[in-house]
Amino acid sequence: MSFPLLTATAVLPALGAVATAAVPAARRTAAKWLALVVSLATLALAITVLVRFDPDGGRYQLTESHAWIADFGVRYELGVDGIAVALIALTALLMPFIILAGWHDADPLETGSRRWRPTQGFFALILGVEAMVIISFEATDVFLFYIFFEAMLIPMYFLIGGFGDRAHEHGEEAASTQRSYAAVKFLLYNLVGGLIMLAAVIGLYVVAGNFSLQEIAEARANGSLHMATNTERWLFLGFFFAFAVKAPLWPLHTWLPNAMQESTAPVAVLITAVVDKVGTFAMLRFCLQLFPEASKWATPAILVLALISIIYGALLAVGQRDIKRLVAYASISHFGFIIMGIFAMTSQGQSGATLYMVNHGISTAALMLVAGFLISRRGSRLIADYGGVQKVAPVLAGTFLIGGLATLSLPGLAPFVSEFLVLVGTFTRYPAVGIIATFGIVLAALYTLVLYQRTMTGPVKQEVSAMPDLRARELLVVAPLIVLLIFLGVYPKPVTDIVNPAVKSTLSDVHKKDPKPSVEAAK
Amino acid sequence: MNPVNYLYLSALLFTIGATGVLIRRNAIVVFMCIELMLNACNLAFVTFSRMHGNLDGQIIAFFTMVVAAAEVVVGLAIIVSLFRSRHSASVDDASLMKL
Amino acid sequence: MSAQELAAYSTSTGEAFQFWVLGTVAVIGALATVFMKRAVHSALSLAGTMIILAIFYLANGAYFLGIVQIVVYTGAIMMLFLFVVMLVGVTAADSLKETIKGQRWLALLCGLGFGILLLAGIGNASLTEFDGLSTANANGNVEGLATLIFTKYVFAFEITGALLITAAVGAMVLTHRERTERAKTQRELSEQRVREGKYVPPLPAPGVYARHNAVDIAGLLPDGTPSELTVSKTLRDRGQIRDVSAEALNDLKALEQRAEERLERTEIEPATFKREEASK
Amino acid sequence: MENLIALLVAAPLLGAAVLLCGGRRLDAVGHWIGVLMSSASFVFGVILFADLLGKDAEHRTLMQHLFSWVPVEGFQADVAFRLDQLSVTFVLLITGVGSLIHLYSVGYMEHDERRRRFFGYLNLFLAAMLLLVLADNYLLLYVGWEGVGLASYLLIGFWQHKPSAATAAKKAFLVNRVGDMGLSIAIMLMFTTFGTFAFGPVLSHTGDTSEGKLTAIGLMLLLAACGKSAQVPLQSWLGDAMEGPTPVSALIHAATMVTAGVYLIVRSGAIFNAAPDAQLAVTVVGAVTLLFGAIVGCAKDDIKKALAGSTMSQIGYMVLAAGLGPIGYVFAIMHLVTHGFFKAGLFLGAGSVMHGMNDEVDMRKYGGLRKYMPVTFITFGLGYLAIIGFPGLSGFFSKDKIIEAAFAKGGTEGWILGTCALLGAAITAFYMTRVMLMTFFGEERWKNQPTRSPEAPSAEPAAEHHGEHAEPHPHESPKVMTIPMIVLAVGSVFGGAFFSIGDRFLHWLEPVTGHSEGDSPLSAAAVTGGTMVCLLIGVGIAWAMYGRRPVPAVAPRGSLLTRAARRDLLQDDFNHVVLVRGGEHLTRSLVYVDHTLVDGVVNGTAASVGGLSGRMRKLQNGFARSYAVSMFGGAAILIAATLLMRAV
Repeated sequence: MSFPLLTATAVLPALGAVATAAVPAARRTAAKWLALVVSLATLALAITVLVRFDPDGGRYQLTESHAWIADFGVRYELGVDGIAVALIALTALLMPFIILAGWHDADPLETGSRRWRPTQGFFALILGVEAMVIISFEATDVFLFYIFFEAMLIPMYFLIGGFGDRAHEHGEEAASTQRSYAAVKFLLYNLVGGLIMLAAVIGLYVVAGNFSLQEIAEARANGSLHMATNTERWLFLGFFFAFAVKAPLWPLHTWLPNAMQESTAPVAVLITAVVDKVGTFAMLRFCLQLFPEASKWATPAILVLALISIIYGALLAVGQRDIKRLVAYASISHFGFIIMGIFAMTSQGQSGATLYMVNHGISTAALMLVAGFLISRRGSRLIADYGGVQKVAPVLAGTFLIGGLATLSLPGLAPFVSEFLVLVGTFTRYPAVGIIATFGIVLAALYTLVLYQRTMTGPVKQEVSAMPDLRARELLVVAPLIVLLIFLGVYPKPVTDIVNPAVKSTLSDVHKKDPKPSVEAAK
Repeated sequence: MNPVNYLYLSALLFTIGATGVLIRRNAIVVFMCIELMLNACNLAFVTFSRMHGNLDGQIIAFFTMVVAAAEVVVGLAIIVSLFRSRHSASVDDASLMKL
Repeated sequence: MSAQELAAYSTSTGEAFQFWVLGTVAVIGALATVFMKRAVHSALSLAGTMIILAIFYLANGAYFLGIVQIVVYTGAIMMLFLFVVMLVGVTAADSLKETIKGQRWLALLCGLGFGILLLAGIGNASLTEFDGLSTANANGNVEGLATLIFTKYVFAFEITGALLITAAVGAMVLTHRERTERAKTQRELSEQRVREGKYVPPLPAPGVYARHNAVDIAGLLPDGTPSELTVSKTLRDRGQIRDVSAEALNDLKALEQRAEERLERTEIEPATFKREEASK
Repeated sequence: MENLIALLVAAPLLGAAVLLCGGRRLDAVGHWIGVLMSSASFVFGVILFADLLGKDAEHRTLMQHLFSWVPVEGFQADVAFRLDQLSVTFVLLITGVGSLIHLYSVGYMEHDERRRRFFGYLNLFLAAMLLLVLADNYLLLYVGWEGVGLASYLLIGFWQHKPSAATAAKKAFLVNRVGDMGLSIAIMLMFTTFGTFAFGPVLSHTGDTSEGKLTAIGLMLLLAACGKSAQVPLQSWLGDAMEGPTPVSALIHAATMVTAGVYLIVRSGAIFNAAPDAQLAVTVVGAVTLLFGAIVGCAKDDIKKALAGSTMSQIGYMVLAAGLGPIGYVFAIMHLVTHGFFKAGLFLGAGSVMHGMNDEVDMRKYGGLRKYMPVTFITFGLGYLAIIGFPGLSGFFSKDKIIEAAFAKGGTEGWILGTCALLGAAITAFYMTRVMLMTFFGEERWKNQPTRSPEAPSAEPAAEHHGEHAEPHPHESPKVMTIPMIVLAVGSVFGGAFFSIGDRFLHWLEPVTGHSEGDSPLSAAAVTGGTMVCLLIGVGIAWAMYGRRPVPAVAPRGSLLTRAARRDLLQDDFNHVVLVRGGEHLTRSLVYVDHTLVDGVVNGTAASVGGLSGRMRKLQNGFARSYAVSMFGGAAILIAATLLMRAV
């Protein structure tokens, strides 16, 4: 019995959360530092996972398995494949930046509020989310996964509802009401999805007799477990619905703009860059492995929805007047790409989708955090309130531009590689879909550049004339992300090497082969 | 005569007790009705033990009595303190279930 | 043959007779418990029902339980009930008038349906054959129970013990009133009275008539109206003050009239008129 | 020797990184770093060129494989470079002219406090362009392709505080994005067809697949080329791109950006050769643009916009030539190179004129400047002669060849295309003469009137010297600006002759592009004669209109065509009405839909549930006994249920 690395990776932030919450009210800064240190330690653990993981080894590695609820065959089963490793790394990587960026977001407005301890709570909740996300990436037992997939909502609910932007154009009153509205909306959407999934989980247990992903996948593969076509389809839909809500797929997306708009920038990043990834990840791991036939059956419909998300999200992003809402709709468009890549069922598409999850996490983090810094300076989220920032705060504008360019997936930055892979992967099997999706590229350029032009260029608005440039802490947050974006854009091989084998085995689960080119020119 | 009649009797008593709980407002009387229901159950237990020819039924009845005793003690104490605080023993007055 | 075998299998006609008679009484007692206006009466009729149940226990071969039923229930618990009733007010007869709309009918309906269903359930459960307690009670009912209690049910038994203790403590905690400050002495009280300047003398005594122990009869003020002050606070709280001002006046009238008659002044009407007036 | 190739790109890239991240402490020397880096890469280019010259014709290809970029199952994209005759030609043009423009900018941007960043962007531009021409596969080319777009975005919008500049930059990027879409689709098609998108395999296997697929790929590539090289219908960004500082215009128009499309088509020659329909499309686009640009150029009073129009039409020539297939490839590139020289010279000249005239761009406010800025006049004049194809100058050779090739296409196509080309030559002569006359000859219209185009940026150098409303007194520009102009002038005089005498250029490029003499219905002499006639007609008309009569300081209303041409033949208005307005309406309505429909459904359900529970709340009256009743009833129902179950 070797050291339970995966458990440690998930438990450490959980303990950190408890410890942070326990820090006495007066010692705010201590809590912050504690949270930061814990997140860094988690990052270290995640990196060890990355190192210990052998891409050419077995499918699930570093596995742990203990009986948990024997009567229902529920086991505490952990294991990671390449996809999970990449996403765990991403999560652990983003956390320190999120914490650093939110350094002052939870300082109480009136100093000396002894009883309530917002700061401690804020950071504790963030760490809690991290723990749950990580374990749901690791879980190979459907029930275990479900528990944390749902439990994640609790801390997120409080993060969205409890902590908003310091300054709000409609005053604190309206802010709090809108916050709670957004939080409740988030909760309800995801709960509904979760409940439907719960039904499907139970159904799966009835059909399969246990919850172990590997066993069921095995049984499906060697035909010892046969599902009636309709059963499989219903179960698939149950699972997919939950994931489609989490990774907002049109038309289940409307919770995301509210949530991201009302929550502070770091929390928004947490939502879109980390938590939502669980949804797309779960599609790849559970939907495809457990219900290959149903997945293939549903592919056309899902592709259409994804396509709608891409175009629709981009168009709405163009129409937004609120910076954060704009980024939210952009994310919806990107999630459309990810889902499209997953269900294109080609190795390029799925590798691209996985890569896309990682890259989108980083790029959105960069863009959104800079946007957060901008908003915190002016105290407004409305694009119209800005203008000419580029002249007074060039570094801020520069980083913002780079984040935006990453969002429109400019070659040389990380998202380009993934987006192009997704497009190619889709095109090889569904040319029409691929071509329509490419329009998303143009629209992405449109909303990004419009945002940049309206906020950063033009004559300097009087309100922003005194705006300070990025501070050291903020630069510390943004610079590494940008470096990472450029590095992964130029040399994504490390990630693809880890991901490819996992994707290969996933594809073999669904019995799909890449379409062969008509001319063998490669050799 | 068939001992089943005892069961019929207990059922009857139980029903009466329940109805009493529902229609009386005085907490003490409500309590008495509950006691009545418990006793009805005890009768049923005892009859069953006679039918099945083992004593477990009687044991259960015994435990019921003990628990009932405890319950009465606490319940009456509650009633008394209630009466002290709000000079009445009416169940409805005491009801704060609706905020 | 001894009562034991008798209780075991056949049920003798004697038992049948006993059942039908006492059963009826028990049901009547139960009904009385529910429908008596005064809590005391409910308590008493409940006690009766319980005693009858005790007899039935004995008839069913549960000798130990029968005795326990009498001792513990009828003896202890019902007495406790009576204590509380006294504490809360013997004569506080609460009206049976229903306050919640439709509650009573709903209750009766439910009760009826429930009872019918229960009886039906027992009815269609085939419980005709039964093997008596002869074997179980072979070497004594009490011993049989004891063996079970201290072997099979020992754990539950222990727990019930703990439960009883908890209950006792709980009761104490609930009823115990913590005295925050030292009780005032007579002297302090009188001083306080003087300082406040009201009721400097002791409170007026109740209007005591040599009719019965009459602390609950308010004394009359000069105008003949009763004075609350003269009755003790507890009675006032319970609303058990007996207002006798009217009869007092009537008696006065009666006295006067007799005096008049003796003095051969015969104008009946006014007297009667007065009387009626007074009786109003 | 191969390893130098990476350095070609690395040098300017490094320069850009240093300059952009370096911060204020580099402000003092920043521009020199920029110049150093670009000229360094020019030196590398020359070395490699020499190396290639050393080899014999068919071995003149250097490959460098750096690392595997995106390795995914069945999808191999490497960072690999290919240096052959074609790319080295571009390298020399880009780095050479680029370096000159760098040098020129040192003077031109002297008074701009953001000069360091300007040079960073310039270096970035060079790096991207070099990556584009050196890439060994289409995906890497795509990186350079979009990199150029980014750099142009940054440079056109360099004076971001001007809303017009910011808008122009955005427009340029977006229109280019449309082109990029074409390129990416083309790459996808290649991947599905050939399983790869490296030049070698793709171009060598064009025979193995159906013509339909190749046509599709070709058309997509053409779309891409239209975007970058400002060909109809994606040309609209070019005019607005003049919002950038003049050196940027020179860089974009002469050496780098717009030539990328021509490069792409020539590089993908094998595909087009196998897809005649696509080729036809290319030639049509080229011919249309050629005339379009020329007509626009005639109407503009803004000197830079006039030159922009001419660029459009010259690129049209190249695209036309490239569309002719092996007959034209070489001449397309040749014209590209010579055009690089004289167009850069013209733009730098225009910049120098503006420099001397308080950034006045309206030619109607110029006139008679030849006395005041002789060097500019001479260099500009030489460039002028070159572009109109004055015999013996570089333009003469290259353009003449293209016209010949157009006729050589044969058939009616040949005649039509040839005639267009000839017509284009005439118009070119007309508008260039017009520019020349309005600027350097005639009476001095700028006298005794304060000239200062209102939206001219305060950052422009001259502004510091002269107050807001000063009468301009034209003056020659500093050495650092004139020297590049002189060099370019020399190039534009002798370049063509150097290339054409003995068909040097032809033999140089033939191994890559291939070459075939078409069967021209006219003799070379005849074509040349025709060209000369057109030239004379054009010049003559221009002289008649602007040389003899004085030029009105305020533009006359002009004919319908003139007014249309002033507005870029209404192409922008079309875009505005159809795309911009339509897009706005679409987005606004979608926002509404999202809020009312998609969200409304959800909220509606929520509301109904709320109402229902409101009703239910009435049941909770808080009386223990009524709760008891419901419990009791529930119990009764349960018993009934069990009984029923047992009964059933």
